[in-house]
This record gives sequence, structure tokens and C-alpha cells, in this order.
Amino acid sequence: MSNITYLEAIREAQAHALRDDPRVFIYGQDVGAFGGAFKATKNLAKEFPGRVMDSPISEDAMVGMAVGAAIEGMRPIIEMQFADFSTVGFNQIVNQAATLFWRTNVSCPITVRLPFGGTSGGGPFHSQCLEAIYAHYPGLIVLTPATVEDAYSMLLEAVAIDDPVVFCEHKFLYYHLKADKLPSEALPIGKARIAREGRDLTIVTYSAMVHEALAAAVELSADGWEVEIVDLRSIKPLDTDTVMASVARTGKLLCVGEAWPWGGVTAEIIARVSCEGYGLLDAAPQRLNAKDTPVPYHPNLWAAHRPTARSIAAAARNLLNQ
Amino acid sequence: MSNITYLEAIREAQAHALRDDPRVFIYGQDVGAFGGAFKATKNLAKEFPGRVMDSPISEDAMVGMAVGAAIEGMRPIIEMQFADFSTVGFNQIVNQAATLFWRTNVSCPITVRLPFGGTSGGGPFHSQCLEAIYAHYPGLIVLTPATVEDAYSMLLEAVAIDDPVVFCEHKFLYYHLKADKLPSEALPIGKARIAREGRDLTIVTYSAMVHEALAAAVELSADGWEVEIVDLRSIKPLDTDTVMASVARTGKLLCVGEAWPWGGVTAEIIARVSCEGYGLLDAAPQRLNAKDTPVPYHPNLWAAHRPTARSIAAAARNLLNQ
Amino acid sequence: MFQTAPEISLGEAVSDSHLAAYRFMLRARLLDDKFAALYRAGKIHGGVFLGRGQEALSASLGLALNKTDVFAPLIRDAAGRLAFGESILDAVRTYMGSSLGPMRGRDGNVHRGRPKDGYLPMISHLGAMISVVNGILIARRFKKITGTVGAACLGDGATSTGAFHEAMNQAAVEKLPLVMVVADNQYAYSTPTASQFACADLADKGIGYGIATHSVDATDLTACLKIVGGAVTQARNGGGPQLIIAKLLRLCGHGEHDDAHYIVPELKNSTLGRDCLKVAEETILRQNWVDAAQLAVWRSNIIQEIEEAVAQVQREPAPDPFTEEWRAIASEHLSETHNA
Amino acid sequence: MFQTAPEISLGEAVSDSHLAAYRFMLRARLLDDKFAALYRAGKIHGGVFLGRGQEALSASLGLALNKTDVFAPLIRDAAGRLAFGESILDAVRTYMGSSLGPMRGRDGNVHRGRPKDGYLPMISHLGAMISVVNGILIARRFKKITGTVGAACLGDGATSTGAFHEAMNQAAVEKLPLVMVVADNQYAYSTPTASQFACADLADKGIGYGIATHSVDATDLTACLKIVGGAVTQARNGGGPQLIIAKLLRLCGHGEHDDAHYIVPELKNSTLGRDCLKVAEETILRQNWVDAAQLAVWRSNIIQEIEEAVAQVQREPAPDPFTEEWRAIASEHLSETHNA
Ligand SMILES: Cc1ncc(C[n+]2csc(CCOP(=O)(O)OP(=O)(O)O)c2C)c(N)n1
Ligand SMILES: Cc1ncc(C[n+]2csc(CCOP(=O)(O)OP(=O)(O)O)c2C)c(N)n1
Ligand SMILES: [Mg+2]
Ligand SMILES: [Mg+2]
Repeated sequence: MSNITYLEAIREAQAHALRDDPRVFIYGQDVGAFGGAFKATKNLAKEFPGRVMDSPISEDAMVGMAVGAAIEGMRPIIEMQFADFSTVGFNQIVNQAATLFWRTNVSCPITVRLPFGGTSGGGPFHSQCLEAIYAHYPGLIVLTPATVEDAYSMLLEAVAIDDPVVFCEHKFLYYHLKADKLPSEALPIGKARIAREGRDLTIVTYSAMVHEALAAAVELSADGWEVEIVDLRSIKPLDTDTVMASVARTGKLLCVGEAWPWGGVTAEIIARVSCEGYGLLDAAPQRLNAKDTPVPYHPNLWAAHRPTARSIAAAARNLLNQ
Repeated sequence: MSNITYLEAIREAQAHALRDDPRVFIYGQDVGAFGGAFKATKNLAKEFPGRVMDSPISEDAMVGMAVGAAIEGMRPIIEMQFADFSTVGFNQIVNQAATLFWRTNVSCPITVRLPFGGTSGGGPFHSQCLEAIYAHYPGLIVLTPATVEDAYSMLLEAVAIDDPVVFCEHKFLYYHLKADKLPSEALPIGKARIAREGRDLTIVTYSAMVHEALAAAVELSADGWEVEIVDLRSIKPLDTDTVMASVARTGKLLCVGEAWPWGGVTAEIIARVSCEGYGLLDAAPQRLNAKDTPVPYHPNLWAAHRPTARSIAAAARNLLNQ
Repeated sequence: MFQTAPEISLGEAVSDSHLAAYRFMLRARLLDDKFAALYRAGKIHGGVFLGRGQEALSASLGLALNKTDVFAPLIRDAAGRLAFGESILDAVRTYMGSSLGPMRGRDGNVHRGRPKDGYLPMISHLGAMISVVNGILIARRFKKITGTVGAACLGDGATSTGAFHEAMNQAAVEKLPLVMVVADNQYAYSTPTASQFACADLADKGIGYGIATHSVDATDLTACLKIVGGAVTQARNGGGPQLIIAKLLRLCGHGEHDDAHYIVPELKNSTLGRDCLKVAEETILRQNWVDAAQLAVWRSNIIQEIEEAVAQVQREPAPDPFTEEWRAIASEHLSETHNA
Repeated sequence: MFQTAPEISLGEAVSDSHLAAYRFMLRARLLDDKFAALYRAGKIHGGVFLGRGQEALSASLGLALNKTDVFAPLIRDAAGRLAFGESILDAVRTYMGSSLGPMRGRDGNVHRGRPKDGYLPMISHLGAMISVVNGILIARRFKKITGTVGAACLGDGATSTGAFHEAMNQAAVEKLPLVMVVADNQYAYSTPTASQFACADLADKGIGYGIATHSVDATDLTACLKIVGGAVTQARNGGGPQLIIAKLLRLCGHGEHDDAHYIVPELKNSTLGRDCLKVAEETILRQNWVDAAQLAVWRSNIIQEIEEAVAQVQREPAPDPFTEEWRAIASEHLSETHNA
């Protein structure tokens, strides 16, 4: 296989998991013969008969079912058709799955796949970034792969982890990103990745925004600025050490997220660095998030709603010139 | 009326709203003849026949119904029996109510009352603090009154506001707090309150933790430390100005919240102060939250799970001695 | 189980409503066709969702409602929307994201409405609009407004949502004039009804809510007019909530991105697979209510109207992010002022 | 609608199961009484919830289940829990928050279970456990384990939750051996059934899911044993999901903080208001299966057992926050390490 997309990586990871582990099965709307709304389970129902099951439109019962199956030793993967619809399966994720281990000492190895994030024309209910919502609750692991390689290896690892994982896969990256081959080794979950090295400023970000930040970095390098980019990979747990080490090198911090501004990943990172690495900063940290409105439908509005390479470069320049 | 409790203030505010505004009605489980699980609507069904309605155990439909009624010009108050159960009405709050104005220019004046926060023996599902979850979504106002007076005046204002309000009323304060009389004037929503003046350290907090912080301040004053306490009152919007002005005076910031640690109010406050008031700080800001587990049932565990006067005083001392 | 159309000779009132409904069906079909064409041409962002095969049901509902009623249509209700009073311009503006449309480019495609006109813009979460209709009806009860009804639309798949259940029960307990129209079009996206529910017929759900229930062959406009009209009248006259289960087949993909290869030939070839527009047309011609030439005139007039609307909207300004008011709440004084 | 107990002379097997069930009912009643007393004495934090009046139903269910079955009881199921195999010690330890109990003081009162034994600890959100039972049953199907069933309990009020609806439908679509037991005890907290649902009878809901449905007078142990046992057997033998609607009256407050003044005398004085424990006792004495002296011995033995358990637990260590492992996930290497 060559020219593998982010989406295909997700499919391959699921195929791999199904092949290697008889405890794995997939449950979600239209994931069976149809292969899922985004084709992330294409052909899997045929390849693994009975193990890729269509569900009714019942997000609450989908997640509840997964928890029960996990108690009984299975490793279910639940596909939400869009992350936005997980709000109706919310209770089972945050109160059933997330509390099971702490309450009973019985682990809850389920993976809930959330196709998330903005795309052109997605609008308010097919674009949401809910990673901060899930990360606020104790008991969940929240992952946000930014590359084809991570989409593959982190999903494999998610299924292997003994805890409930909210796997945030970015729809914008589905077709946009390509890799030559799938990795055989990977950074473990919980470790951030230096996506680009630099000495002048640290940009901490994740998921689709990694690529906007990388584009901004290219633009800035034309002016002689060398920006370091930390791809968090995992939102919970957060790899504070890698972030701190980078800030120690650059002295400047810009946090970028596609989610809404109030209290998300960017606030958490800035709080950690400010509280624990206060002396490392040469200037006030900054953050850049989406606007505090629902995600707009029209491409013009959408482009202005979320951070882009351009707005990131502007914010970075602002900081670099301090 | 004298010796009015926080709970009675909430009842009085609702009585007042029902009396003054024919558009107001109350809907929730057992709120009618029974007067609600906590008696926050005691006698209101009798006093206002037909306007205090028992609902089926259907949180989703309860909130959806309120949105419809609001579109038609009413001012519904929805009582969740416990904040924790709002997770099953979640979608209607964050996707229906919160998006209506932005999408359609039609306002959505509903008030969702969430009896929230820990009490002894409450356990994982009757103790949760969900203010950060709601504040992350655009389109909602999130209030957290800490005093009897605020419980009253802010609830009245909540009903009058043209937007969906998530009104977080702390169950621990229901009977513990008393006031001599109800206020006729009040700080408007959106303004924080200096709950205690001081010069050495700013503690920013809200709801029940205001009282823990005040107790800590008393303890610290015995050692000569004068701690300023900012009661946020409103979580969204946040009164950044008042916080910043206080930090400008004291140079030191401790944020305290009863909610879980990842990305809540304390992270947001620290991010704002660090980004916008970086020069004001003489030391790294600090925060103190609940532990990152579900809220435990046993009183011993519960007392260690959330911040208390004692742990706040310890954290404050730590900062003061820097 | 199906209510079949009476094959007796039809009176004048019947021909009137049949023709009126037919014209809305045709408008909807042609409008949908245009959206599909624009989608293929890359002129529409996001998805396009058609009501092909569902026009008889939807138009019958839209026609049965008064302008003071409440209507919460779903993705396949172009016909009902038009019959309820939506302009073609509103529809085109929303699909194209025009800032002059009711959603001002903030929301798009089938997510359109005018709440103050009793016309609710769906959120995507299936089942979520029903309790909102209930709320409007409860508000009207408070305001002592009588004689209005609220209609909510849904698909077979969405009957599996908790939101549907809670709202149905709520309407029943409060005895609201809710007309719940379920288009059982045999599929939810790719999922056949056999994987969606296990009752013999969705109409079996009515008794469990204590709600009057009606079944209708939705390929047959005459039956739709009668059954849907009857249910709306019953609700209007104090009969409490009404559940309509309409049988049909989705004659298109879930959206225009979907070729619907999974729809089995047996269904396509069954009476369910009939095109309600053709059936209605045949009735009209057979009954000689108007002739084929007249139908052709109607069609070409509608096409012209649609083309004009599209041409107009294409000249209209797109939303401008710089003048856009980025504020999600009505209370301006309570908006957050900091930058994040 | 009620299945009435056959007034024919009962065979030996019947007396055996009746007596076995009675003894669990009695244990549950006495255990509940003790919790109520501890609550009044301020020895229990949070709430205490009794199953008074529901013991016949609950014990019948617990007895009908095998130890390899799955059981998701609710707040009023002390009898079923004991019959399914829960020890009095587990119950007492959980209510008292002992660190040696199955919930280790982390969760309390009725929120107890041992998932690995097929005994699920409820979360508070009503309706949420049913799909979890479905999941275990689906897992067993994957593992080719046959002959086990899963039982979930609920109240009349909780039938209004979306979670109940989604899970019922899921069980039906997947044809799972789920036994859904609804205790229609006339109230949800203070809310009477008339404000909760509008169907003539909750049993009317079964057909809408395509699920076999059974009604039973839950004040009558003999009827419960027969109907509940029969439904469990049907599920076990491949009959798919079973819905049991049991009629009774809650003979206590919602919790011990509630005096239940709102329960109307008409219900208290109706046959629904009978105490199933008394009814069962009368049957035993009338049938002469054992005499009153024997009943008294059972009672005093149980009381002693309970008192010993409480005394033991009161000597047991409370959870220690300093040695407590404050970690919500199983993967130790993935816990957050920073301080916040
Ligand atoms: C709660 C929720 N889950 C999933 C979806 C994604 N989704 C959109 S339409 C659809 C299928 C709907 O099928 P049906 O209700 O039968 O309506 P139809 O499309 O056939 O008209 C799905 C699963 C959604 N919109 N809402
Ligand atoms: C989703 C949800 N909403 C509200 C509650 C609060 N609550 C706990 S028990 C109860 C009443 C339950 O009534 P019913 O289902 O009839 O059971 P019963 O208490 O009569 O046995 C309510 C409203 C809850 N636990 N879960
Ligand atoms: Mg359908
Ligand atoms: Mg009940």
C-alpha cells in the first residue's frame, strides 16, 4: 500500500485489531456492509463476518452496550457518525464508561471513535471539537492524532489500552493527509511529538491545527524565525514535560486549538506552563482558538472562525516581536 | 422573613419571577405539589396554579420543551433534580438552546437550574460540578452564586436575560448559608465581587469554595497575611477585569475550584491572567481543584477530594512564602 | 395496514387539494433536482439531501397545516416546507449560504426555518425537534391560543432515538396537539429497517404512548391527503397527539454523495417503490383534472422560477467574516470581551 | 390483566420456591429496616432507599437467575440482590462506606455490585444500565456462551427515559435474552403514573418493541414466581427479550428522608397496597408449609446475622484518603502526573 490516507490508516488499524484480537468488534451506524459514513470500516464486515455490526440510531445504547461488552472481556470500537452526535451518548461515556474502573476496579477498554472538526460546509452540527469536554471528566483517555502514522498507531494502541478512549479523528485530515506507509513503531500514547524544531517560539497544538501551524512556521522561516511545533497527540494525558522542555528552549509559547476558546486545551496548557514553568517564559503566553460561536456553514465564515496558517503566523509574529 | 437560607432565596426568586412575569413557568421532576426534591419550589404550585409542572423523567424532552416555549415567548425555568442528570438533557442544552440565537436571531430565554456540587455521602452521581462543561460551549450563560443574596438576585436576573442560562446552585450551600434579608439591589451578572479585601494574594474562586477560601483567609490573617478573595459569580461571562485589577494589587494568584482539574474555570482564569496580565504577577500562579477522579461517597474521601479551607490555606501559604 | 386510495370518483374538493399538493410536490422535486445539479457542479458545500419519493406525504402535511401552526420538518421535507409557506428563495439562499437567507450563511442546506413563523430549523440530532414543538404547543396553551397544531417529521431510523421516545411520551402526558409524522422509507442511511427495529410495524408503537395512530401508503397522494389531513384535524379538534406511520421507499441516496446501491431490487420493484409524483400525475390525467399540456406548463414555470432564484442568489453577497457579528448570545452586554 | 395466583393446591416444588423466595424477602425487609434505623441514627451518609412492597417481585427475579446470569438491579432490589447471591456484608459495607466492601467507600448505598460476577452496580442515571446488560449478552454471543440471560430492573418513572427506549429497541433488534423488569409502583418519587405516561398500561409498550410482554400482580409472590420464572425461562430458551410489567405500590417513601404523604389512600387501600411479605406469609401459614414458630426463628436468625454484619463493619477501617489511590484509569502509566 502506498499513498495511504489518514482515513485508510484508521481503517487499517481497525482491520489489524480485528485480525489480531478476537475480542475486538465494531459497532456503529452504517459501519457494516456499507462501510461507514466516511468509509472508515470499508470491507471490514465482509472480512470479519459478524464482527462489524450496524447499530440503530441510538448513541446512548451504543456506548452502554460497549461498556457491557468490555466488562465481559471484549474490546469494542464504537463509531459515532459525527463527534457532534456523541452528545446524545454523552451520559454513557462520561458517567458509565469513565467511572467504571474507579468505582469497581474493573477496567473498561472501549474505544469511541469521534470523526470531528471542521470541514467546508460542515456547519454547526457536523464540525464540533469536543476533546476538552471529554478531557474534563476523570476516567477517560482523549487522543487527537495529527498524522497518518499516528492515526494508525494510536488507534491500535487505543484498542489495546485498558481504559475508555475517546479517539478524536479529524475529518479534514481524512483525505488531505497521505503517507507512504504505515508505521511499525510509534511514540507511545502520552508522549507529545516535536513536529518541527525551532528556537524562537514554541507553538503547542494538536490534530488538524498542527498542519496549519507547520504552514505558518514555513512562512515565518522566510523571515528568519525558527518556530518549534509541539504536536500534543494526546490531550489527556497531556505531556507537560515535552511542552515545558520546548518552552525552556524558546522562552515563548503560543497555544493553538480549533476548539472553542473557553477553558479548552489551550487554557490547560497555558495554566500548566504558567504554574509549573513560570520562569521559563520570556513573554506572556498567547493562545489562539476558534471564535466563541457555533461553527458556521459558509466557507468564508468558517475560514475566519477557526485558526489558520495565516492567523497563526500573525499571532506568532506578534509574540516574536515582543 | 429573616434567616433566609440559600435554598429559600432560590424559592423566593422563583416566586417573585412567577408573580411579576406571566411568561414564567417551572417544569421539572416533582417540582409541582411536592415542591421539588430539595423543596426549591415548595408551595409554588399551589400559589401559581398550572404554572409549576411535574415532568416525566425525560431530561432531553424537558429542555427541548423549554426551548420551544421560549421561542413562543415564555420564560421557562427547568429544574434538573441533580446537575449530574443534565448529562441526559445535554444535547438539548448545548446544541438546541445554545445555538438558537446565533443560527436564527431568535433568542432563547430559558433558565436551567442545576443543583450541583458535593455534599457528604453524595457520591459520584449526585455531586458533580459541570460549570466548565457548559461554559466551553458558545451560547450559554453560566452562573454560580455563592451567597444567599446572589442566589436570589442572580436567579431573578437569569430569568430576565434573553439567553439560555445554566444556573449552578450549590447543594452544600442550600441549608448552610443564611442571610437576614433578600437584597433589593445587586451587582449585575457579569461582574465579580470582592468577597474579602487583601493585599498579599488574590484567591479567585466561586460558589461553595468562596466560603472555604474565606475560612482560609481568616486562618491566614492570624499570621498577618491579608488575602483578597474574588467571587466570580458568573463563570461565563468571566469578569476578567476585576480579577486582573486584584492581581495588579496583590501580585499573586491562586485559583480554586471544586470541579475536576483538567481545563476548568481555574485553567481559564490562569490562562487569561497569564496571557493578558503577565506583568502583574510576582510569582507563578497556582491552582487548586478537586482530584481527577469521580467524587467519592465516603465523607473521609470526599473531604480529601475537594479543596477545603485547610488545603487552600496550605496552597496560599506556599505562594505567600515565595 | 395501508389506507388505500378510494377508487370511487372524486369530488371537486378532492381534485383541488390533489392538484394543489401535486404542484407543491412538483416544485419540491424540481427544486431538489436543482440542488442536486448544483451539488454535482461543486456549487454547494457540505451535503444535499433530497425528498424524492416523500413528496406526497410531505406536501399533504404542509397543506394540512395553517400558517399559524407549527412545523418542524426534516431533511426530506422540501415539499412540506413549500406547502407550509417557505419561499424557494429561502431554500436556495440557505443552500448557497447567502447572507440574505434566514440562516445568513451560519447554517445551511436543510437546516433552515423561521422560528417566529412557527417554522423550526432542525438541528442535526435526530429526534431533537419534537420536544421543541411540544414546548411551543405548551406555550400556546399557557397563552390560551387554541386550534393550532404542531407537526414534527422523522424517519424510521430516528424512531430509535431516546429523544423521540421522551418527546412522544411528553406529548401524550400533556395531551398536546402534536402530529408526529414518521416516514418509514425502509432505510436509515444504509441501514434497513430490520436492523433498526423489531416491531412488526412502527404503528405498533402508538399504543405504548397512548397516542392515536394512523398508517398510510405514502406513494399515494390521495391516501396521504386523507390520512394526514384527518390526523391534523383530529389533533386540532382536541384529539391529542397523533402518530402517522407512512410507508414509502427513499428514491435517492441518503444524500447526493450516496449512490444507494444497497437498496434491494425487491423493494424498488414493490408498490413501495412507486414514485409518488408519477402516481399523483397519473391520477390527475386519469381523472382528467388537467391535461398533460397544463402539467408541462406548470413544470416549465417552476423551473423558470427556480432558475431565477438561483441566478439571483448567485449575485447576492456571501457572508463577510469581517462585518459578521461573532456573538452567540443575544445579551450583548454579557459577551466575553477578552481575546482568546 | 393481572396474573392471579392459582388457588389450587400447590405441589412441593411450588412450596420450595415459595419458601426460598420468602426467606430472601424477609432478609431484604429486615436488612432494609436496619438501614432505615441506621439512617435515622445518623450512621449513614447520603440516602437510604427501601424495597418495601417490592420484595416478592425482586426475590422472584433473583431466584430465577443462575449465578452465571447477569443482573442489573435498581434501588428497590435488596431482595433480588440477596437471592442472586449478594452477601449481607457487601450490602452493609457499601452503605457504611467500608473500604473492604466491593465499592471501597468510593460509591455507596444502592450503587453496589461486582461486575465480574455478572452483578452490575447501577449508576444513578435511570435507564442507563439496560444497554450495559445488552452488551454483556452480546459479548457472550460472541464468545458462544449460551443459556444465560440478563435481567435489568427499572421503575415506572424510568420508562420515560430515552435510555430505556434505546436499550429496549437494541435488545429487540439483537434478539438478546434480556429480561426487562419494570416495577410499576404507581409513583416516581412523588410523581403519579398519570403524570408519567399516558398509555393504558405499561405493558402496551411491549408490542412497539416487538418484545414478549408479561404482566404480574407483584403483591402476590406465587404469581411473581410463576410469571418472572416463566419469562426468564423463555429468554433462556431463545425467546428473545421479555418485558415484565409488575404492579404494586411503593410501601415507603422514595427514600427514607421522604414521608410519602402524597400517596393517595385509595391506592393504599387497594389490593395494590397489600404488603407482599404479609401475603406470602399468609400463604405459607394457610398452606401449612411451615408454622409461625418457624417463621419467627427465621426472622430472629436473620436479625442476628444482620446485627453481626453491622457490628463487624462498624469495626472495619474507613477509607483512608492518604493511602487511597486517586486514579480514575486502569493504565497507571497514562495517569496525569502534574498537580492541579
Ligand atoms: C442522533 C443522531 N445520530 C446520527 C445522525 C446521523 N444521521 C443523519 S440522517 C441519518 C439516517 C436517518 O434515517 P431515517 O431516520 O430513517 O431518515 P431518512 O434519512 O431515511 O429520511 C443518520 C444516522 C444524526 N443526525 N443524529
Ligand atoms: C435520568 C435521571 N433523572 C432523574 C433522576 C432522579 N431520580 C432518582 S429515582 C427517581 C424516581 C424514579 O421513579 P421510578 O422509576 O418509578 O422508580 P421507583 O423509585 O418508583 O422505584 C428520580 C426522578 C435519576 N436518577 N436519573
Ligand atoms: Mg429512513
Ligand atoms: Mg415508581
